[in-house]
Amino acid sequence: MNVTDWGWVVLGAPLVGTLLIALGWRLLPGRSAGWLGSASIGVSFLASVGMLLELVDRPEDSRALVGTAYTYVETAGFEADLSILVDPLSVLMCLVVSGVSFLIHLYSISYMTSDQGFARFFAYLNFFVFSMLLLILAANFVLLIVGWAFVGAASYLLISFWYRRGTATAAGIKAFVINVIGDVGLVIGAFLLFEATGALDYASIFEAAPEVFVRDDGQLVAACLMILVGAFAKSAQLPLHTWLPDAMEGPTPVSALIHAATMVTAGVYLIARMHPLFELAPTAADVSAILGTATLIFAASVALAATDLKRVIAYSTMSQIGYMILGVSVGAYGAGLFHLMTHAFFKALLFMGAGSVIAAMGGLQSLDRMGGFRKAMPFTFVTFTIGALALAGFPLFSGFFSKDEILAYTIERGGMYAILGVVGYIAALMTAFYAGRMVFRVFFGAAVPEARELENGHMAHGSHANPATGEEEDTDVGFPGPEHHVAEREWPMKAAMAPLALLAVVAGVLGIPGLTETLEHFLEPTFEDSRYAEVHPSTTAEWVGLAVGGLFAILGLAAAYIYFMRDPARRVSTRERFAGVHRVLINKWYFDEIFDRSIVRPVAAFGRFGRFVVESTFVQGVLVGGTVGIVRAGTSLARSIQTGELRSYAALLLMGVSGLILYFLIVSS
Amino acid sequence: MDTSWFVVLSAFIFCIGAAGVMSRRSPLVVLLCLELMLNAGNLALIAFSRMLGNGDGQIFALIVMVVAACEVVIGLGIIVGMFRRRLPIDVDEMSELRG
Amino acid sequence: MLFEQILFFIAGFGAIAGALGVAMLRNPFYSVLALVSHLIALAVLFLLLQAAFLAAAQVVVYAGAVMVLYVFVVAYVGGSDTPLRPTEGGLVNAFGPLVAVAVFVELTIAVVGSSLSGLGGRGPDVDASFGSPEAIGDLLLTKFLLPFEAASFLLLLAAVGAVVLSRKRRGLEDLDAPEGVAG
Amino acid sequence: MLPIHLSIVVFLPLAAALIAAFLPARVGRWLVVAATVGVLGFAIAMIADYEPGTAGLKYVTDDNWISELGIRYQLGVDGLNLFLIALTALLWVPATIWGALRSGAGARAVDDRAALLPPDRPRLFMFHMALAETAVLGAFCTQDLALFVVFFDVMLVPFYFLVGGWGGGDRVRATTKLLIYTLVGSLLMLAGAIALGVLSAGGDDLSFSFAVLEQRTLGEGTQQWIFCLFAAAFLVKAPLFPLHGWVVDAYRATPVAVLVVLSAVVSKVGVYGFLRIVLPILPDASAYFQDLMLALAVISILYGSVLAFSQDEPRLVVAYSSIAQLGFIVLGIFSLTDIGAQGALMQMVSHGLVVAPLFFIIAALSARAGGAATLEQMGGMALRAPVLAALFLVVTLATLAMPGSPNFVGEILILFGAFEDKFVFGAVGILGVVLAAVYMIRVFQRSMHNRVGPGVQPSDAGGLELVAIVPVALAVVALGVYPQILLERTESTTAAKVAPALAAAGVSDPEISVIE
Repeated sequence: MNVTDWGWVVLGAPLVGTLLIALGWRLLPGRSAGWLGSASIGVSFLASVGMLLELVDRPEDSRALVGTAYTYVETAGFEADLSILVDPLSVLMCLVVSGVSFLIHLYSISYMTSDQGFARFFAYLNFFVFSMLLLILAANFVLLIVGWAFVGAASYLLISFWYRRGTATAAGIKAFVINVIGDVGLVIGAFLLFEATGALDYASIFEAAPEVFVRDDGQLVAACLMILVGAFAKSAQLPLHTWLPDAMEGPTPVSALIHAATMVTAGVYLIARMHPLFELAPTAADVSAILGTATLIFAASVALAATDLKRVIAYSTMSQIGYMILGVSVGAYGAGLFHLMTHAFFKALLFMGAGSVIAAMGGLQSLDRMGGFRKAMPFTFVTFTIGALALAGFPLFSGFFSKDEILAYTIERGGMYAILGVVGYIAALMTAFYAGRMVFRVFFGAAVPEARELENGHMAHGSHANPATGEEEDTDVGFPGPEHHVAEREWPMKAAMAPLALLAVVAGVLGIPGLTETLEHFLEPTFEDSRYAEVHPSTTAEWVGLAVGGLFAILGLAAAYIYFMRDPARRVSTRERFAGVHRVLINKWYFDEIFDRSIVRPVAAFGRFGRFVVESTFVQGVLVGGTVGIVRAGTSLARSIQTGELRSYAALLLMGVSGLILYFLIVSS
Repeated sequence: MDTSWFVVLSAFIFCIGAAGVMSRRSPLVVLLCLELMLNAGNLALIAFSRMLGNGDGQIFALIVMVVAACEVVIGLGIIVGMFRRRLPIDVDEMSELRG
Repeated sequence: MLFEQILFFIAGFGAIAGALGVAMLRNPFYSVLALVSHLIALAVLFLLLQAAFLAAAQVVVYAGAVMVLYVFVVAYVGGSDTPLRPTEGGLVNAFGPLVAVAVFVELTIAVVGSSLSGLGGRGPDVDASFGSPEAIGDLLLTKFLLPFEAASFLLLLAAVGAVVLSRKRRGLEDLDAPEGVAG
Repeated sequence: MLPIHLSIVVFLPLAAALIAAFLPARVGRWLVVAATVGVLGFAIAMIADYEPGTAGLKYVTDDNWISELGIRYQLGVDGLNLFLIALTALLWVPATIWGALRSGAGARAVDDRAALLPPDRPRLFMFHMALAETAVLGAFCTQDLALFVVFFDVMLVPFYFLVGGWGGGDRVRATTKLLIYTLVGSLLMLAGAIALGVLSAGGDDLSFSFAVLEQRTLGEGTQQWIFCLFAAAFLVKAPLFPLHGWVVDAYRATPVAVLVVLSAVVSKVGVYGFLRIVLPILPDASAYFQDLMLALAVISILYGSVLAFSQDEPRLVVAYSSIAQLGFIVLGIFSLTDIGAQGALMQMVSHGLVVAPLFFIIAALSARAGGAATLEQMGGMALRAPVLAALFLVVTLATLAMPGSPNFVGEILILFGAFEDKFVFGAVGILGVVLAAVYMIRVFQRSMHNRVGPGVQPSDAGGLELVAIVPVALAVVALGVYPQILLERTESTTAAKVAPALAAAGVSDPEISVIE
């Protein structure tokens, strides 16, 4: 089979899965919807592998292939085919997305077992994977935007999956709207490129860009900034990040899949895909790098204070994506995508572990209530710890190689970038600290009642209440409530977590500086035209960077150990000493409040103004009232003539006759 | 006699009829006045017919007579109906169609 | 010639007098009689205009048959005296006759001031058969067949209409009730 | 080319309704439905028969009608009206079926208990529906301005009776406003049409044929005031801010079956008039008023969106969203570019396709919420009505122009057209896309998700609802997957219609350097 044929299989399998589950949900007994969904993603993964094998068979200079199904739109100069682009970058993304998705599907079969919306969940999940793969494989902007928006819609559906829960639906709307803002950014960006180059497919645009744009061309910078709006909305970077923490209202597998491993990295993919443009518009790339850095330090700081376990991981995701954005913005494409991959492994793993813990807690997510799960859930403990170490960048774990390579590369660029790199190291210290905080607070310390119950083999607890608001809820739609006995007891769950744990440990071998660097070589065909291809830190510099990063990781973990294990009292005193800082962090730097005051409320006020002032006084009063009034005045004049008196009708008639004759007399004389 | 004499006479009768329609309250008399107006028209038609030496105008007049007869029949029928229903026989009282 | 003029003036005055009588007599019964005399005077004028058939029809059908209908209705309804000038209806009372006069003046000006040469003469000489029953009959059954049929249909409709209007209705006894009156 | 006689297509529903008037109501109503299905068959045949990429009229009927005034009975199909005819044909089928079974007094927003009863005076109802279809088809098919005016005004008659006779709520107020607004608009257009025919003739023979009028030229000042007359009529029909005063009451009172075609099809007649009449015949005035029209369009987009955002009744949300959507269409038309006009045409069809099922679904929701009209009284229906929820979701996403839907193709073409020359208008208009996401998702979420409303008795979509909604929803999906089916057929015609105005605007077609 051809490379692009495999590509269509990659894309088609999840779509078929979606349709089968969506249309046949009544006929699918028990958990078969889950197995069907998993199988379709499995097929997609195998096809990705097939694609990879076919691709590496080809010579290096012909590893970008376009396959076209049919013409989607072609009118008045606007041309877009339904076509996919297969090159090392998209193959890597397909492998990561379909592979991780397959494991998460497997995990969900256990996790969602007792949920009423089991089949619905897998239909959404398959649709999501289809959309994500469409986004990755798209060969032109139109298809990219389609995939981009489908991903947003799927994310909306999955976030508000437990749709009787007010907080979940509110979070869904927030995510959807911010995603639409991103779509709009992409549309404008695509137009700006279309106007200059007359094309919408990547190949033509990249080919034409150096000819029609000068370096840092105003229009190109604008286009790139608009693309960044799309990328940042999807990747939850400042200032479009507020939806991600709220999105944790969704079921935990959703958080693992969408908000850790796949969707949120789409922005990174997009910037990498658009690298010829960003390299032509270094201003936009710098904006991106700075905002990425700002996000990574901001999110890390919030993660220090947040008490909701899933939100800590969510902020950590934002922070890690900040690293990736920084990487691909400064030209460290290989490193950025390497980190994307390793992050997908360990972050999905962390979410799965968190899901296990939360299920054990009966839906409660607060770190303050947790503790001592080490004995109750040994498997989760081990895998979660591996994930946390990888996140912290502990030496020889996967995150160690990928993150520190980005930072080494950034510092190598020098100047302003060196400052960004330093900020990145500071955030790495924070990362290690909050990673340690999670592990120590959840698994160590005194065992909470839930943990003790679990040790005794008892698995049902909790109440039907929304953990966020404490509101009582109906269970029609099925929350992970008391009947949700999943705590790492079923094999699909373990089967999903074990490979990820393994990968979180060993994935680093794909990019050991000076030794393997497999991934970077694989991606070379995509990025060989990069003007930063020559900028590469020496192996020694990279190892120095790694050493610094490893040191920071160990320092951070040690600090966490001191704070949470050795001397818990210091925690309280520190918090009190920096009460102001703590409040800012707990309130997420007040971004939600700022947006609420500056955008949401003015729009709502404008709506009320429109409805109660413009509509009632101007439109209904002046325009409608005026028109109706004129017509009514006219009719009442006509009515006043209609006296109903025969004789006056006759008189009027005769007057008319008289007038007519008079007219003719005057005319004829 | 010149045709104009007949035409002027016809106009005069027509105007008497019109004045009657406008000033009388009894529907019977209003109908009679309408007859006057129709006949004035007839006179003019026949005068012009003679003036042109063409019989068509006389046919017109004949048709007008038919119409007049019909009008009389219906008008009188209505008056009889009103009388039967004890409605006042007065056109000023019949203003149901007021807008 | 002179005879013709004398006859015109006599008949003309008769017609005007009859018309005024119709419009101005208080008793409807007298009005009907005035109309009869008016119609007969008109018939004479028709004769002057060589419309023999129409003159005959006018006398026989109109002044005879139709007027009998009027007389019956007046007798039936009870032709009580009505005031000549209505007591109410302000503007119409004031303007009605005025407008009528105005129309007459206008028409007269139109006729007298007209430059149409035909009005000044009495028209071409026509043979004796002009306006005779044969001529009318010929026209009716050839050139004006369709209007003729239409007129007959109209008469039929009027006859049916008159029957419908004046027949006794069911529920007539309810008419004493107030809503019956209103309806 | 198939031997299709357009007069048959146009008058088929009316003929069926006249025959049905003499049949028992039960038989007659299905005869009318059959006629609408027949029209749909013709429409599909015409699409299949249409050679992509060609321009010019097909299936032309051209006879003298009033020769003294140069008025001809002239019908024809080209790329511009082909899909609008198909849209009309497609939507009238579910509307008549729904109307045949459910309309009547029952379609009232307030007392929906009676919604399951057949309409009172069914024959009359079906007659008006059929007359309305004939009038709309006629307005789309006609190639003569005078005939267009006739059909445009005839359209008003059945809707007046349908809203007044079978409407709910404050239907007197609604019909009064509807009548006065559209009648005033029609009268202005009549004046404009007469002026156009007479003034453009000069010394030549009077003619109202579009083809002839396009050839004749008018002075710029004359064009401008005639433009205003036509624009007033079309903007009222559409409706656009600030001429939308009749919309709120009308949308509230109209029976669902009627509302579907009123909103989905009839509103398109107005904007179709811009493309068919105003742009080609009054090019200079179109260029002159371009900025004004664009401003109105953008204001409509923003104003409609913001108001849709603050409404409690789903019907009104859709009403205001229609104003915004039609703003987009006008934006596309008056961008005076090929691409914008193509987008506008695409958007006309796709807006019609999504708004119809939307109203059916809202009626279904309202019926399940015990006849409630406001969002507060709904909620949480998705669990017991998964099919309905899924259909609603598809339609909602299409309405907010989710990429992959036909609406997205329409909007992106419109926006590209607007950006090309009038970037500011396009950039402001695009905010409407974001707001659309907010208000549509809000309606979906409030009705289907969240807590179960107090009076809600959820049940899944029934047979009639599926019959009415599913085919149209499938058409939406099909057009989203393969929009080219429309675009390739309309392209040459729209280009020809826009060309005069484009030339008048003095913008040479922006040279797009195509890189091979």
